[in-house]
Amino acid sequence: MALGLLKQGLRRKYKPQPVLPPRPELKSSYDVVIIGAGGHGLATAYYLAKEHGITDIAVLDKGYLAGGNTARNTAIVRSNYLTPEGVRFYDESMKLWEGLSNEFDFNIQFSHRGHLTLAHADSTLRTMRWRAEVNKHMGVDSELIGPEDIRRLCPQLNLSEEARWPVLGALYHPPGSTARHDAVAWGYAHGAAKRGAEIHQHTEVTGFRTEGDRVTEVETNRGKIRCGRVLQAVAGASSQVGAMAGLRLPIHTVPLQACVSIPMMPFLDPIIVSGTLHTYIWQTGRGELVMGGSSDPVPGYMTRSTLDFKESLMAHVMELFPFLGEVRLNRQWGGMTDMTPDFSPVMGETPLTNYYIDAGWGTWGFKATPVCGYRMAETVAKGTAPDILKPFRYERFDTFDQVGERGAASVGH
Amino acid sequence: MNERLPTPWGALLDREQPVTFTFEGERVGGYAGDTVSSALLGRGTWLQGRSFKYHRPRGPFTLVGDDANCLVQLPEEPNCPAEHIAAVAGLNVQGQHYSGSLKRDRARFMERFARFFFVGFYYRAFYRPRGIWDYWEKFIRRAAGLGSVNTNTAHCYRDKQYAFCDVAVVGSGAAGLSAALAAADSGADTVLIEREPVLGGGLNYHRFDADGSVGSALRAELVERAERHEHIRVYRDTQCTGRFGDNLLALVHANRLTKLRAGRVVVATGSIGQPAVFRYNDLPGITTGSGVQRLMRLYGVKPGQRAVCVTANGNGYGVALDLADAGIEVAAVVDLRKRPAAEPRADLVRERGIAVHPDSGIVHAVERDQHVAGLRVTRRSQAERDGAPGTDIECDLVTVDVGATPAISLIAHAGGDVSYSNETHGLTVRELPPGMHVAGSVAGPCSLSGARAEGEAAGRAAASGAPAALPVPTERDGPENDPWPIFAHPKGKEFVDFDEDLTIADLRNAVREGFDSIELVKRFSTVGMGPSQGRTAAVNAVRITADQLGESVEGARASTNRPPAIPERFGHLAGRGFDPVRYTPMHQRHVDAGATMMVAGAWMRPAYYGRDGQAAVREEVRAVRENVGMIDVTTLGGLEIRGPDAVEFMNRMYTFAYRKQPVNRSRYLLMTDDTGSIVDDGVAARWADDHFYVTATTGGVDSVYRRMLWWNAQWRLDVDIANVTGAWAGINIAGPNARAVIEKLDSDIDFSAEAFPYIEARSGRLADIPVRVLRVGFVGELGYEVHCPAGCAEALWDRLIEAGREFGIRPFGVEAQRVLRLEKGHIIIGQDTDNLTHPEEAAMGWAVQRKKPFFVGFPALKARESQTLTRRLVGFRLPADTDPLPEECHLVIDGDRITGRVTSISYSPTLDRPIGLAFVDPERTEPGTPFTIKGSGGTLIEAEVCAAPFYDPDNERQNL
Amino acid sequence: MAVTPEHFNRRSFIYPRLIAAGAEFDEIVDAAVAARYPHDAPPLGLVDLSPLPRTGIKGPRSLEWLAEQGWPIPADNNQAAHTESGGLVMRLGNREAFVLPAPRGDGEAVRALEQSIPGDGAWHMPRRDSHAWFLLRGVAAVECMAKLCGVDLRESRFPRGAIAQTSVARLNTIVCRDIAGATPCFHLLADSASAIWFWDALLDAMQEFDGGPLGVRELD
Amino acid sequence: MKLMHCPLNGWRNVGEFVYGGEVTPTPAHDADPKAWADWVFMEDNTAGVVREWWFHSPSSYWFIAERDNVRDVVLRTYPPEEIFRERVDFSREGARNE
Repeated sequence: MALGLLKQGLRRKYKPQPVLPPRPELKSSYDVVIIGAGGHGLATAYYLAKEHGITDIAVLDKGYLAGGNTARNTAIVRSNYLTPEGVRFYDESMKLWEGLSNEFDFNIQFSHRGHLTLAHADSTLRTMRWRAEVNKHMGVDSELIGPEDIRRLCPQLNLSEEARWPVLGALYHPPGSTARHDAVAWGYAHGAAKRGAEIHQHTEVTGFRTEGDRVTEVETNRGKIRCGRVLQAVAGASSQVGAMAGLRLPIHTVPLQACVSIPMMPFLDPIIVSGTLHTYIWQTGRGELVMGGSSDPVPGYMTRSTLDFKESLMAHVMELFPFLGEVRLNRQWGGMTDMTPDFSPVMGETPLTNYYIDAGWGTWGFKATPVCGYRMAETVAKGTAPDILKPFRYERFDTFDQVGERGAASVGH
Repeated sequence: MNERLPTPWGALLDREQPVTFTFEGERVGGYAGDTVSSALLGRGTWLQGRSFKYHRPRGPFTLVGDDANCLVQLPEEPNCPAEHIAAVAGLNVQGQHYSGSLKRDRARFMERFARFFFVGFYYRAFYRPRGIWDYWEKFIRRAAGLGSVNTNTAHCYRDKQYAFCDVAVVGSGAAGLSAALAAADSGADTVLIEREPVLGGGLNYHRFDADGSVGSALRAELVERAERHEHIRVYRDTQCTGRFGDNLLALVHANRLTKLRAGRVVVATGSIGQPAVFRYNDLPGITTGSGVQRLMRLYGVKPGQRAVCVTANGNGYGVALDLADAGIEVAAVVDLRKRPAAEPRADLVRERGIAVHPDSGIVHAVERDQHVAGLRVTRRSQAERDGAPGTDIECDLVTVDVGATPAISLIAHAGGDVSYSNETHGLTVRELPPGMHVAGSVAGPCSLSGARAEGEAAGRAAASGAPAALPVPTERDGPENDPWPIFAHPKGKEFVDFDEDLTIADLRNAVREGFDSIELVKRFSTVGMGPSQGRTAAVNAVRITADQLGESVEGARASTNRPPAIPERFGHLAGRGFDPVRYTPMHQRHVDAGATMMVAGAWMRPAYYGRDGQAAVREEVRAVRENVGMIDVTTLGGLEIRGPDAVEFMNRMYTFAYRKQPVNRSRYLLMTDDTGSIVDDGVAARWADDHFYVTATTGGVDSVYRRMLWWNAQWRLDVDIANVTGAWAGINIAGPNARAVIEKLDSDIDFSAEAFPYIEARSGRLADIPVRVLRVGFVGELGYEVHCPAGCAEALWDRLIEAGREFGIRPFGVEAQRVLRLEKGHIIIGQDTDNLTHPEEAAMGWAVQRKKPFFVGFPALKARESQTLTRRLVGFRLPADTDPLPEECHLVIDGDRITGRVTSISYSPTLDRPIGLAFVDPERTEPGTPFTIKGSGGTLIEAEVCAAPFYDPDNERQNL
Repeated sequence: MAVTPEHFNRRSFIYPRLIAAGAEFDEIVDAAVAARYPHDAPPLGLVDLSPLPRTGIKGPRSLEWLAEQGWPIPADNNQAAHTESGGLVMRLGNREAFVLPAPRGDGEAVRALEQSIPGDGAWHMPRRDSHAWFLLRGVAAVECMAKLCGVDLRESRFPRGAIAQTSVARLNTIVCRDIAGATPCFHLLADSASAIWFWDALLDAMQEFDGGPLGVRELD
Repeated sequence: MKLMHCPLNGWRNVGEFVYGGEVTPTPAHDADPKAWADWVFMEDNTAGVVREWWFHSPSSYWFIAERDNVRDVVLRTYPPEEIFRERVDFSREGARNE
């Protein structure tokens, strides 16, 4: 049974088991400086320490720990991508996810929900079969299913043929899961700090000092730091930090919004996604419906909420679940996503020999957190990116060599 | 059973109109004007909800729905705040989130295990051994939830409306009314928004002075003026749930969402009464002072028999006086202040011989029958000790006036800065967003006269467009906030957040776990994440967190306040959910002919005629090959490119060359994007040197048109680009008998093979309808693509069907067309290509004119073609007996390697065998080369590359 | 014998809806127009003028040429001017105009104009086929439009002859406030292929104002 | 919904518009592929005042907007002619061979 509860519960006095480390002093030099204390940055620090024995690490963040997209994403994890390189990458992530709670000794509530991407047109069906076939070929569990199977998995869904956008089929991805997004970052922070890495919140990078093709110093609002190697993992702020290092990136920053309802008794088990209706929806363990859609039509560095986002999303949600009209929406919020032209990340080496980048995560960064940390750690430790990251290299755009994820439009959640 | 107070108490009640509804199956009596909550309280039912974690009994606290203590279940609606539902006859209300009944909730046993549900407990368990969470989660999900959704509820009918005004005033208390009047008096078109059924806000129930006359007098004066003012539109019973970009306000009322665009907004939303934090402070019967005043003044409810008024300012004394006036025994006024300031209301309380305990603290409340039964008070300095000496006061009602927090939602939505101030001892607006003004207690503690003055100033400023000014807190002498109305108890159960059952210890422990900022504390403890979004929890949470961190609370921020200000129904946001559908002019004819329609982008198109798809497609294909068929191609995009630079423009937008294209001739079109990937194709008919008529794909035309305009905005060529897609309908009549049919109609066009050969184009009249006719070969038979004005298309369709009857002409759908074009090896953009396919990959290199200086995508193409080709589109065939057939997007593999995929496949009735198109290894494209397709269930199927077109390779038939 | 839409080559995009509503048709120019309905004229009426002639001119010389032909040219973009016979010349931009006849007026004149459009900088736009043409008339017209359109159409902000190229019920639409007549009246021109959907959406929004279809004969 | 100002149609809900990307000068038509690749893919992605293409869909009108994409405020909008004054001509060589 739940031993953790008994241990703590039976104590006479509550004994804290600190998850996050106390705030350390900022030293003047580190082997590795990681910019961005979100999931990716923290995971990289964790695996650097755990897998590569590098512990002299400073993870810097201009805000509070994991307060950016890690705190704002809608926590969906899947690996049913379109390209072999994408599938291989996200599948490795999925395998790491499965073990995290036990690795952290901290329950990130990794929850197998099953993931249904609905098709409302035969062209979509075709693309989904493509995804399903690539997935299966790569050993990932995906299948194109028809309305009858959908009804079995999600009886509440509106499967009427009279619907404006009738459901013709779906890409069913049983491993599709969700996790408690904050907990993931805390777990990595805990593990990294335990091994000696330092996490510096409210420490903003203001510039770099470079000599030749090397970054020698990271300048922050709390002073200069000499550095061996530097990794930037700052999502929406990628272009700004990159620019300080002299990098111009294939990225534009776009707000992405989401919202959540008041808790209700659970009635929806799988994660439901409709690309055509720009909608995804799932129900948390607390009973809230978590809902989101496509990115904002207006790019920029805003986290404000808009009314039209909610209006169209709710209209579409009610296309899928007509009975939700009386349910109440409790909160909406926004984050800033770093979108690339080919819906794929920019990872690995840069023209600067000791400066590495992890960017372009758009709307799908959360699900890649473990593999990203694992492989970026390897990249930083060894100084070169492993083959699994090669397709996502920064230079690919020089030769119009885009990753095929954009080959077929698919909603990126 | 309490009786109702006599009039004038109960201003909202129409006592002539009793109503009865049921709550938890019991009949409840009330009056028109009652809410479910007030009617229940009218009969002494305080227990109206159960808490999320421990299932503790809960009753109304703020009585305006700012707390979420009393969420109830309606048959079709979960989580309704009982304070907001009008009591109407026949209503069937249930409690929610209990097992058993609301009164006897078996789940309350959870509370006894509270020690195991310490903050963040779920992070500490249920994950060992690996995979066990899947098991535990089922139970946790079962315990989750609050209300339940009725999945049989039909899609509701709600709609939306835009509204516009110069000045919008939110809140109609003294400040709001004064603001609205001032704005309107200066001629501004003003909207006044009030969430209650009546205007006046606090003026309706608050006791500002000793004899309680000021409020009602002022109300009478201001409300009457506002309601009669020609420049004021009033929205009553209306929740302003959010402020969005450029002062767009979301107003929810009845069945409508009104989107109000305001020049300026005056926020006069007042403040929200806050709880004092002490052991069992959440019991039913413990409520805000203003809540009790509302109950008595508006709903005529006698809230109890014996009351204790806990206060830290003058308001508590006003409440005591109101209670006394209503015939309720006031056992004591418990004042947390060391030296309560002299105050007329306090003096009168003393005169009336009501006991006053200054410098008091609270040890705990006493529970009896799931209701408050008493309060132990003591010297403030002593309060935090268990069993501290103190006075036990019996009571069945406790009112709390220890401070309020401004209702700043709208200000926060607009990006205003709000943080804790040691001057006001509460969250305070530090900086106003542009276009927004404030007045009254939303800007901090404020007196009645202050509210009026600020309202008038704000209203005038808003109307004149003058900059907004923040009132100075010190000049406002309002009811003060207690800096620390928090009394920890060694045994805990002092609730900071009622929604989440979070206590002082939970928050302190969250900090001790390393969550060293309010944002992190919120995320770990979930404080403020419940249905009431921290409206009654945030301030105390901020105080406790800062204290535990040992930091000053000055300048501390609560977590960001986001829309909606109060929960909104999905149905209000969805409204009518507009989603246009496009029909061709012949739609009715297709339906009459029994077509099975399919969605094609925004359009509806016939997939095939009849219900049996396979048979229909076979018949339709045969008709075209052997006789004559007709398909509605209206959905094709149509663009007019006109002007001296038309040719130059065509050459820049498309990969082919058009300079030498003769007039009255058509030519194939291929378009690539900036990355050299194929994005569209079609046909260009040249009507004159300076005039091309261009078709585009159904799904592509809008972006093609947009892109053309974009490029020419930079090139400045002398050309006019017009999208005439909807204007021209299209009918493609094809088959050996096509000419015979078309020639039966009167026309000034000579359709003979000599006069009008393949690839030529003509314009003229057909059956007295203006037409543009293109001889194209998409389906590979003698064929005419007839374009005509949409308004005449149905008539032309009718005439052609008529003319074709003797030949047995047959309409055919998209499915048959796909087979026909496949037999000819023609590709469909988006099916046989994807977003990254370049012409060489699609074996379309022939359609690229490389001698041109430039076309969109040319530079990218040069770069991409210089790299080794990774795939190439080829035709293939399968043995006639292949079963099951591979499907589109099944993979082409070479061992483990994915080398391509099937893009099109179908059984060809004409060739009597399966044919298709596929991407394959570019090294293996020679006709006759075998390759492997991974079919359904992983079965490997041998296919053979073969040259396309499969049918009539020499294109003799289309040239007939 | 009764006039029916199918007598003519040119037919309204929504004529099955009109027949279903019991419309009685008049022959105007070369098509059948819904003239009246069995019920009394509703306080808020929606008229289908789609079968009537109308045309567009586009290109650098459009306005200049139109003026040469003696048609009035509005002073500004997004303004309409009256023709003698009560038709409208709508100026959509510096290079584009849209010409409407009066519902029972100079249809032939507009047709003649259409025939004479020269090209060469003043190109023809087939507005009669690209756009459905509805008329929304009634005291509640403004309030009704506010349910479908985000532009402030109150007369103080959107006077007679004003034009908005905007979105109505998610459909790109040209809205023009009619110049003549006492009752508020809007011309609505939108994608002909979406006409049925548009018609239904408008009637749905008109319900609360007791709105319904109205015939041309009921206009005057 | 935000308001965007269209030089032709005035202030409208931003939903009537389509965003068209940063205004960046296109390379010469015969510039090398790398230059084009940079133009196609790379972005300044400035946080602050940016110059962008916007398209008013109901009137099919492209214009240019200067917008503060941090404060989400439209500062100024104007017709593209203000920037693109000249007709762009490519070398004619090769034309005759078409």
